[in-house]
Amino acid sequence: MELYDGALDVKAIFGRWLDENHQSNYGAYIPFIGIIREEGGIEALSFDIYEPILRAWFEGWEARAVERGAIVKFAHAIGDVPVHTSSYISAVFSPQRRVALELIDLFVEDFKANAPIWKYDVIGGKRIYAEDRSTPMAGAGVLGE
Amino acid sequence: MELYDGALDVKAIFGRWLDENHQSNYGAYIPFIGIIREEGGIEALSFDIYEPILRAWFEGWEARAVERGAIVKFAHAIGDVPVHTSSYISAVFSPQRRVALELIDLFVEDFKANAPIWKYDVIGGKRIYAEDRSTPMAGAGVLGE
Amino acid sequence: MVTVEFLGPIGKPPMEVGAATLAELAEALKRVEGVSEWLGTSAVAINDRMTTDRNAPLCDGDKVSILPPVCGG
Amino acid sequence: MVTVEFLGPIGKPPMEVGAATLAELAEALKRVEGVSEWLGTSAVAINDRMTTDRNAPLCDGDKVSILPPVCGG
Repeated sequence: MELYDGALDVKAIFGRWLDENHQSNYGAYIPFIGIIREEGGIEALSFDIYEPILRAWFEGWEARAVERGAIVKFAHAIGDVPVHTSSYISAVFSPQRRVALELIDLFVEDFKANAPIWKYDVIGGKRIYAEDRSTPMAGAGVLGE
Repeated sequence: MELYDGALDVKAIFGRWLDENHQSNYGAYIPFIGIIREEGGIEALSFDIYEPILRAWFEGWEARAVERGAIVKFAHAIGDVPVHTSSYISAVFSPQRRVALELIDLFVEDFKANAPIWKYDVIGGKRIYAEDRSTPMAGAGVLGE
Repeated sequence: MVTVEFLGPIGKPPMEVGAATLAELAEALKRVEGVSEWLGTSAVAINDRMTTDRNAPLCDGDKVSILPPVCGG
Repeated sequence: MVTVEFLGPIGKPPMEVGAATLAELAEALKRVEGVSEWLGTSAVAINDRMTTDRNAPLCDGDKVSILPPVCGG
């Protein structure tokens, strides 16, 4: 788990993860690179993160990956990330192709749904919560009604 | 489609594909990196490729990807590839996360099943057809019986 | 007293609230402007552990975090 | 005459065969040692286009490729 102020250095992170696992005898390495799209007049997206719960969420995933002989990695940006740059990289290393393909899908989707990260559009220097793209976390609403 | 003699320069290929699409406004980039595992006493794997049909297979995939607003890429090695190095990289770029995750899975699996590539174990300098890991292509057996 | 933290876009400073369970805390937060509208869609953590138990007891000094809808990546 | 190419591990040099259809070619190849055992699991291309039609006609000068089981990646 790696958190950075602003846009990620995609090539450096990709290459370092590759090098770190050079002798690990994994047969498949699948990174997912999330890049900020230029749309809706935004100049950047911006992110808040709550680190203690993000760490606990990720530790749960590390344990699930180990059960399948794999490892998971991720890096995410904090604060503003300009369009056409990267805010997010996840990756799976696994001995087997199938495990890697299945895990990257589950991992990326669960990240989207349950990692404690809040997204804002940055338009004209203003930070606007991306309410329409945000979803309640699993178990949300305990304090409702 | 890129074919190389021997192991792939993973970082160079990954970085070049990223740079080429820097202004394309894709939101997701998912490469799949295949790495030669050390197992069964091999020192390398070795590959034969039949390029005309590989090209036709890939053009079919390019068309399918375009229909979903995405692009596909791949690089593969010809000849010997030592253990712990890479023989194969595929990638998908897509505006959407879901499309990218679905396409990389389908593309990698179809590559395995239908790209005209033959794999050999290299043990003690000898090249032994990986018969147990090979599968008949779609439509195989026309000349059988 | 427990400390209630409002994360992300809720944009409120932390509050000290007297409550013995999450259900009691919910009653108190319902009356807070700028907070009540987030309760139905927010998840909750006590001392940085997620919980879905409305009857979870709260102790003096506990930290309760309110996590509104997320969108990482 | 058509030219038959044996790809990958079949490891045979190309052959010239007289055959008017793939079915006729199959009859001829069945009798070739080191080739017959690959026929049941191999795919076929005529002039670099894959085909699954046993009745596909063959013309003088056509190239037929025999593609044994694959394993890319």
